[in-house]
Amino acid sequence: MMDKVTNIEEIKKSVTAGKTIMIGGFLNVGAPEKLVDMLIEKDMKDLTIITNDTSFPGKGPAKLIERKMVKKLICTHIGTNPETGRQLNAGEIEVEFNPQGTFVERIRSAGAGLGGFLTPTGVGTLVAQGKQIISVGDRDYILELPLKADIALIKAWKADRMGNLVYRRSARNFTPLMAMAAELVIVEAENIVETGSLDPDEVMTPSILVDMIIPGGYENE
Amino acid sequence: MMDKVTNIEEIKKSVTAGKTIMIGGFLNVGAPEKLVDMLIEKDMKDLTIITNDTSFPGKGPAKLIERKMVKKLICTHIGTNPETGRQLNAGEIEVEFNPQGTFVERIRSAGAGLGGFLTPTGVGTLVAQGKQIISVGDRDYILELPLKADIALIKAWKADRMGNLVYRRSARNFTPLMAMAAELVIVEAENIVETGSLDPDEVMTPSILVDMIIPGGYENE
Amino acid sequence: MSDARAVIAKRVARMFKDGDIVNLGIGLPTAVANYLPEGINLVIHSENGVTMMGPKPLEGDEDKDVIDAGGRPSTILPGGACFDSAMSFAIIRGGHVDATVLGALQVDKNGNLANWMVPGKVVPGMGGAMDLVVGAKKVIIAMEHSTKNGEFKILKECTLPLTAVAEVDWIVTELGLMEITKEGIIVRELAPGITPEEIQAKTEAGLIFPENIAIME
Amino acid sequence: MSDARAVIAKRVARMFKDGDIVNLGIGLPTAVANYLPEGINLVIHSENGVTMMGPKPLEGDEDKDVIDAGGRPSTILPGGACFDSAMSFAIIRGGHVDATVLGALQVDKNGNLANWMVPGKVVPGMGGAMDLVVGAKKVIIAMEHSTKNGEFKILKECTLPLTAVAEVDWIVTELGLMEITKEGIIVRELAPGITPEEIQAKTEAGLIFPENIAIME
Repeated sequence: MMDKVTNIEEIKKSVTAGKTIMIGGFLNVGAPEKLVDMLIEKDMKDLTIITNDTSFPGKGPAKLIERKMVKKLICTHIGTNPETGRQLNAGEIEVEFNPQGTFVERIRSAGAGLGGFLTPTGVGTLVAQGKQIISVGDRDYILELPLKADIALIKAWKADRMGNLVYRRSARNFTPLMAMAAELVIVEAENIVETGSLDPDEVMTPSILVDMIIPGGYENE
Repeated sequence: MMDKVTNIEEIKKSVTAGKTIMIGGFLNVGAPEKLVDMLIEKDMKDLTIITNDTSFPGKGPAKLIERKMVKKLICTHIGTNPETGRQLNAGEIEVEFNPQGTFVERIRSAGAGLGGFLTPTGVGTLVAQGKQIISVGDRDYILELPLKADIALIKAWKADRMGNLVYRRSARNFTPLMAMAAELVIVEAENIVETGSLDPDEVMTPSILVDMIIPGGYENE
Repeated sequence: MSDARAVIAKRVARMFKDGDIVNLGIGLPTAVANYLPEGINLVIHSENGVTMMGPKPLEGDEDKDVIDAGGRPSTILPGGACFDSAMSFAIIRGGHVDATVLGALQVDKNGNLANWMVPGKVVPGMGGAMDLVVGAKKVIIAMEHSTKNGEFKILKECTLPLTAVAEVDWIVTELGLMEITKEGIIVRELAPGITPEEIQAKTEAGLIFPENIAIME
Repeated sequence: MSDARAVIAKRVARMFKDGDIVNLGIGLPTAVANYLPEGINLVIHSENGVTMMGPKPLEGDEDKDVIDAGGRPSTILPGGACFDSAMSFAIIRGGHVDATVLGALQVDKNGNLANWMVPGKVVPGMGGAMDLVVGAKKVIIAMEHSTKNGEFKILKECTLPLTAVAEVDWIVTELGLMEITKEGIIVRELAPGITPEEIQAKTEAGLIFPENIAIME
């Protein structure tokens, strides 16, 4: 049986090609703290980070911002992290804002092999600038394009050794979609269980989307 | 606390306006047998039925075909039901075939308030006829439009009284998407449990998408 | 919470019927849940993937995996469900939410809303607001009538970058309850002691005053 | 199963590496699972929403909620997961399936495939085939080389309505193993005793015979 559980050193070796990285979590709930630290230890630079928000100061993806590791941020909201706002206003970072529904749907679209989707969200606003408007029936829609990454860093509540994942409560948020949309999907799991111990209906991300797993997460800190 | 559990007579009264009906199930697994019978008892005619296949003779949606209740069928496959094929070849029924991934994504698109999506599936085939082709990067995509219904008839394994639903194994198939894409969502539940007894992470369709519930399904027959 | 904000939250709380599915924005809108009349239970949808979101937990009872859309510890009531963000915004955009209550920097007489950025100053981002405003069946703006500096917030035309075009249905401020219609902004209720002249003086957009204007409770 | 079909299933079964994610079509392709070499375990994806789909259950052990994509009772092995059809086809279209094995009515030298309808005769519908062929990283056609009436199935150009354009990578028949490339159809293996002349005589499209052609085991 496949065993995708490994250690942080192996993961450091694997995170080489590509600098576009998705990081799960909504205001740090569901964020893979240990995998973020791995990026810091590798001292990576000029990253493009795709994450909903930049968390709170000192937590999760915020640590990458604070260390000036991020060249471009694709997100929906930065209001909880003043340093991100400061870097934006000072021209030190490029920030692309997406409406949150558009953000997650773009990620899903990449993972699902679609070429994009039509959304009413953002029509008549700055979000529509430079994008194709397509009318269906009597309504205008923005054509939004897929958003994919080289690497997804995500957290699960439970993972079996084969890579089936279960999330808990509002920590699920963007993670199941990011797990579909990156070349290399790395999981930090609060609990690692034997393959076969999860009920097939309980699984939220099937193993075939997952590449590597390390133990981690809040409960192991 | 809201209680959406009712009886078949109340449901018969509610199924009046609109004749476009989605029916869950893949080769009858996950099909709401009792709710199909309800349509037969009401002797409805000229229905537009949206369902993946037309099951096997004498089962689920096949019963509507056999009674000539269906004017138009929107589906992906009818190979398991010779009578549907006979009616198609005899010009007695209109059948619109969709690739299965397109079929379910169109339903999701309607439920998710999107105006459509771009798929590579069907490019260069009959499926593309009459549809807009949009190029993104170096690839052509078909613009597929949302597919919605007046009524969705679906089956769940467990429902709480408020309408949170859990499906089991491969009986899940199209149902969670259909529950998003119809004005009136009616559930036949194998097991009805008290509100609060389901774990929030176990729920596959949140209560807010569900309108009415009756006990039914295989286990109650 | 200031008196003004409590007045607003109380009035918004009476705009729902039992069982309504409602998304409450961060800040003042969240306070609405504290003032619901007896017998009115809402199904609170939180865009980070929860239905039946409850009140904040008692100290010591926090669950690290349960927060509201503002990042504060929260709870999930019986009948609640969790789902991913794609499903959460499918619910929002798909018209499955009866009402959303949001704050605003500016609203105008055409129902346009601006609440996500002040160019060159504060650019927090739109988060889920653009989807909520486009997708919810009813959009209620809950805000103080003017800025702290006394500037207009209810305008003829928004000057800040828009969140959405022509989507706002109601505005509730400490001065009154206003409905946005094709004819313009109609004042439906006035706070006790507030005259039409007073509310108009604090509003750039011309207000419509019908014959019967109730007193806002 | 006929000898020809067993030969085909056996050869296809040796085209995978351990851990490959594979979707097997109805009929002959399903039989491939019975011939996997020792040490090769596949993750079988079934489009009705299952990974790690297993063999058919023993009589009496059927689960009413577990079927394969052909509607027959099936099983789910340890490590399996269930999901809805939107997720299932996201997996397919999104390139998360390593290979799909399908039957065909016709294949042509450009990798076009026809397997979903014969106009005016049989119109079963495409089911999941169009998505599978477009989405899977490797498309393997497993079929008998000619029709029952001896008509060509491997053509210069398909005459039936297409399932997909230029997506087929491999064809396995009882006569040989063929790879579809930009140059045309290259014969990589021939069944024992089959000569280049014999396979070409049963194939409308011109075949390319490289110097080294292995014997198909």
